[in-house]
Amino acid sequence: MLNPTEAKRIIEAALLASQEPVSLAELKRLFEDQIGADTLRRLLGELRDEWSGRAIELVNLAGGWRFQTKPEFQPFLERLNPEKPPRYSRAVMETLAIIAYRQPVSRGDIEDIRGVAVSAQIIQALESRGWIDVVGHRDTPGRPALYATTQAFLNDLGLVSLQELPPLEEVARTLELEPPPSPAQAEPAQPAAG
Amino acid sequence: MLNPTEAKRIIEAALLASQEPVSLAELKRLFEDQIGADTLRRLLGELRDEWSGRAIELVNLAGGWRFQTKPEFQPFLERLNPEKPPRYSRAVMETLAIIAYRQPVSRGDIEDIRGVAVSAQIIQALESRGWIDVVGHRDTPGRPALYATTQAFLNDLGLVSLQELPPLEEVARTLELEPPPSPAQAEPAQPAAG
Amino acid sequence: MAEAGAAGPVHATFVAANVVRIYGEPLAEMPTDLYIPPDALEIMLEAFQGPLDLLLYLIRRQNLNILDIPMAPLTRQYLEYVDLMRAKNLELAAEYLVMAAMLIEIKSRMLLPRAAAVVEEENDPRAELVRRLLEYERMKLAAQKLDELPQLGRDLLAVAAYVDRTTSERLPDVHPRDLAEAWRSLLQRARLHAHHKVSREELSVREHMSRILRQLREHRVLEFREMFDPGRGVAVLVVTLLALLELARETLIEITQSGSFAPIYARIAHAQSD
Repeated sequence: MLNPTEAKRIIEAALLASQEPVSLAELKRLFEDQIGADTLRRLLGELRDEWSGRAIELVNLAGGWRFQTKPEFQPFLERLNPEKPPRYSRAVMETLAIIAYRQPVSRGDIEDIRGVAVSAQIIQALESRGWIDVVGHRDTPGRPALYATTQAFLNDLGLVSLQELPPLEEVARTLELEPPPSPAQAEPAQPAAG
Repeated sequence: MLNPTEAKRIIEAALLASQEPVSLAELKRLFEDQIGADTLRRLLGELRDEWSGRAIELVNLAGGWRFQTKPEFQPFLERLNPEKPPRYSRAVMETLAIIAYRQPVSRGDIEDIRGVAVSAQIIQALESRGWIDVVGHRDTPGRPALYATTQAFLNDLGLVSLQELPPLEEVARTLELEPPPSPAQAEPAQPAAG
Repeated sequence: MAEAGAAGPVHATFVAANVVRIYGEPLAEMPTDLYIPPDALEIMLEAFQGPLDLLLYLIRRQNLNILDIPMAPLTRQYLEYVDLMRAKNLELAAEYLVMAAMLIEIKSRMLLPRAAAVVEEENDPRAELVRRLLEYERMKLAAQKLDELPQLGRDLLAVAAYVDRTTSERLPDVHPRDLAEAWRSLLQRARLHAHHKVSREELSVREHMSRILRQLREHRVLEFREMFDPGRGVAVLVVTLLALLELARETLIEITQSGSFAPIYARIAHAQSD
């Protein structure tokens, strides 16, 4: 008969070697049903406590018990297997650019500038990222929400203020749309994008 | 900066989370190259010692470091997964041995040594296991493929390099006990040669 | 000879897989002499990897020095097996016939009288056979040793703690220049005009417009004075004023004053209807 420490070592090995959560019934099979469910639960509890100080924890899920990495160590582990960072679609990036440079803007404003409809998913993606929020409503029929960028947006892009966004004068110049702005034009002489 | 205990916990988590061996270079990446190879090796040694009393051990393989279950606990773990992986036939193992010890070899070379035809299935079994691959072609008619063993072969058999293969010398020595027959003895030695 | 004993278990190990039966009774070990009951022959042949393996077995069983193979009895025994195979109509692998021919050739050459001076080790007709047997035996034993090494999946398992990625879903990184790029592509596509040109100064006004709207959303009504922070310098005061004026012009806020010199209040337009 195994002593509790040996049994714990075997449970530990079985759980670490398994890709899927291991149920209590399976763990009993490990010992050919010689160890009861109560004892197993106690051993699992002890094992969980023993592991508490480590970067991997033993958790009890619906499907059974599983060793898994603690979320706070995820950033380290990601360095090992760097996933290719996902990219936002052009639609999302343009919407974000319009909100950043023209805020506060309504969805209608964005659609006017982009020339196409802006889907709810795009707005939602940026809202759930915490990069934009509704700062008011325009006093027009339907009272459309007005979006602006948030502090989190500035933080995540490493900016202190919106003024640090790349200036767009050069953009206009390269496109030869208009002459470079003179210093006298410092005031926002432009009428707002309606 | 991380203290050694924290670093060890992170190394441990990274190794426990990876099924494949993790190389020293990858472990360095874990800490954005802030921890040197010598320190890492020391921490790995400590980690290996810390785990020595358990059913799982930390081993150094060709591809790096890996946590794996100790073979003596396999009888327990097999109860969880009753499907045993198929044992390779003698033909497969002899073919593997010839490739391991005599690499790079062609299928013809293997047939010469074994004295029988080597079926495509045998080669295919070893290739699909990832233990052998084609490393080139011999510059003779038909340009036969030359096979060699892979790093996965070393990893799966717990070896750091081909030099750790079981030595062949021993076999040769037991066979070279007596000098080759002298010409004078050649005939009388075979009285039954009728 | 020591190696004969060592070779014994080799066969026992490999043969254990297919149990040899004689008259229905399982045969635990390989026959200890050269006589193999005809019933067992077929299964026994399956246990051999080929003629070299069979030859090696015959030599080992007779406790012969492999370097001093007596060709005559060996050839005779070998041919007996080939006869048996033929009598039993067993599918005879070509390799066995080739080996038989080779043995007969060696035997005949050794029977020929030779001038002693000419005979050297490499001229020994058995040399090539011995070389092949030795190499095969070496690989056969190596295969056995390889098979004894702990094997991943068979004797041990790699650990694989679950990596919890759900909490850290990788989100796209955006660099400020990506935004400029997005704006550039907008311009290119839409051929936008002057009113879409954005300067740093206008951006700062726009930033304050958002800030004021946030403040008002929280406080509903603010006194004009509360919206200015003199500590941040004249430039910020100016920009804040411009932002308030722009917000009023876009009717996003209402600015009210009950009389001259009375406090000025700002509130979100129609906030009371919310």
